[in-house]
Amino acid sequence: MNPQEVIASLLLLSGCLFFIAGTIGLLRFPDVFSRLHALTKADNLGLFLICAGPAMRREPLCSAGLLLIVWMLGLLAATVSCHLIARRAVRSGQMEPRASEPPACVPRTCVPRTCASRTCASRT
Amino acid sequence: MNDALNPSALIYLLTAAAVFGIGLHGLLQSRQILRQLLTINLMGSGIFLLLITLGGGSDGPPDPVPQAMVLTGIVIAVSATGFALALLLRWHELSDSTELDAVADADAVQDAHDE
Amino acid sequence: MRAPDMRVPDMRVPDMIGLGIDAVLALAIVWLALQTVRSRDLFKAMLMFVVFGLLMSLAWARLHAPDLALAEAAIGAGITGALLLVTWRRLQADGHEPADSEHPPLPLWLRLPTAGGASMLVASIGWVALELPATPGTAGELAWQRIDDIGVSNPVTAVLLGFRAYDTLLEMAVVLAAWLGARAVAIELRPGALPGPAYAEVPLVGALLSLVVPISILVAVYLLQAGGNAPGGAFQGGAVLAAGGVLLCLTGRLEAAAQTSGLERVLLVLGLVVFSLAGLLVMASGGAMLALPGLWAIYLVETALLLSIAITLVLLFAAAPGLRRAS
Amino acid sequence: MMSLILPTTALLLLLNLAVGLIRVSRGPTPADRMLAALLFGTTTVAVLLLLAEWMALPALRDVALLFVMLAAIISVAFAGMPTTDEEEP
Repeated sequence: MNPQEVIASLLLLSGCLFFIAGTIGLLRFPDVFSRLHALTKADNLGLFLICAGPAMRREPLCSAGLLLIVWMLGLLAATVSCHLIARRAVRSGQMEPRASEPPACVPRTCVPRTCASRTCASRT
Repeated sequence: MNDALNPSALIYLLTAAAVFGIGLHGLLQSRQILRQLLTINLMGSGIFLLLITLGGGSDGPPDPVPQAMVLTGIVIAVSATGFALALLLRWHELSDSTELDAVADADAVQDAHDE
Repeated sequence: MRAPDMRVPDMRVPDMIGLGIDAVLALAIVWLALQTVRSRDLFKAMLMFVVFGLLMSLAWARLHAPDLALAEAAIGAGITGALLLVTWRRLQADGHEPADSEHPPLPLWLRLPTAGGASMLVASIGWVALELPATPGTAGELAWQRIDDIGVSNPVTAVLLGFRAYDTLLEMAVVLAAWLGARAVAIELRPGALPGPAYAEVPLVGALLSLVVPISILVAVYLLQAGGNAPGGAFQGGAVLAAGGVLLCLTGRLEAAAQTSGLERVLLVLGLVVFSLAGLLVMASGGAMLALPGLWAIYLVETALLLSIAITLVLLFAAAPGLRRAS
Repeated sequence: MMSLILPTTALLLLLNLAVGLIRVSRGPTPADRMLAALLFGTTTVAVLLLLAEWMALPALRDVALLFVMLAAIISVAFAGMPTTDEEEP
């Protein structure tokens, strides 16, 4: 067991931790936008750590380069997907305009409307 | 081959059987064309899984012949799905329906031609 | 390609964890298949099917079939999902909500036996196949023995283009026939962009396209080149290239045209023509038909196949006779 | 040690993914299902990278590359869908 392996293992396990955090956010957060927020950030950090783990102990540089490309493309895909999903959700009226909200508010009151309020109410 | 059956091959064998069964079950009970296409694709995936599991169930190098067959199968499945979806769009244009219901829809197509 | 097992002293525990991975994967796959069939919401069913494709690709990886994982990744994650969602979008654009039918579902006493019987049928076939005595000299073993004759070290490519080239040729013909059929029925569809929002004003989409489309071309060429001695090849490369084209169609950069252009015609038949010509020329010079005479011939045929598969899949996706640049 | 850590992490990620299936199943809006599918894309890529290392199949890294490259396609297809499932804006 050399120090490289220890570092790689730590990176992998902490990456796993971020993925789990993302999933908890996905399950527990109240609406689309906060779920997107939790998921895209935590998962991409997790992906970075999981890419970095094997890259640590890899001799040839090109393999580490491939891992880097995978991570960067993952960032791009997550950014664009998050933007498009949020955009469509806003268009479909899942978020109230925020003009009436006070600027400095606790998150619980200024988060976008959840399904309990307008979105589902008007469907019925 | 039977003595070399490892547990993970058994797992995937059962998965293949279950996926095929679920697909067949869904095909029999759904009337909507889009959903029928999904179930047919599920059945195809079950068959692919079965082929590969049987080819690679023993120890040693994986058998390339089923892999090549499944590779062509995957490409053909997506082409057939694309063709079927084009048919579905046409059917929808003619009959204004996304289901296959023999008598009523034949009338609808007849009406569309008469116009 | 030869499955190298981990030969480490603590082999038992990783193997058991591997078994756990297989079990979780298998359960998730079966659950997704069930959800695809059972969910009332059709959009949910389609999404479940897309996720099913993702997990199938992991299953191929676990079964030591990276060639299949590549194809499933390009087709399952890219093309099939987009195809399904876009068809749904077209149906909705025609003012039809493709909801589930009003017909009552079949009664339970009819459904359970069909499902159970179907599973038992397949399971028994599998068991019988497993109980068969291993006969020496299966096609796969012969392929492994004679792989040096072909000149490529990836056995799947060797089978596709060396030992079973007829299959590959006919497969190309089937894909072309699927497009011809789609063209015949879709000929009266309106040409033009897909129904839906214009992406011109979305800032990130341009950046996405300017990176992903060139990379998809690069990766397609890489997979073609790697196909000789590592997983990859014409099918996987063609699927990746097609996925890039599908992305261009989805974002409105390419739209359906009413006519097939000359270039498209050439590309569509290129695979069939080059493959058949190569096979016939070999026969004329005394060899067996379709026995390609070397590595260069395999790469030539594969390049033609890649281009044909890519253009055919994109045209199938667009359900159109041809494509043109958006004005 | 790595031969133990790699499959363990892969197993944890797969379990994580299985838990995430609940969100695809629950919804409630199509956007929720879609973003859960997004999670699966990223997690699958991570699992593939781990499997590539553990099973010594470097080709699986190419599969991971394909996944991240094409992950956006399904989102783009989804974003173009009309929003009649929910309410009018």
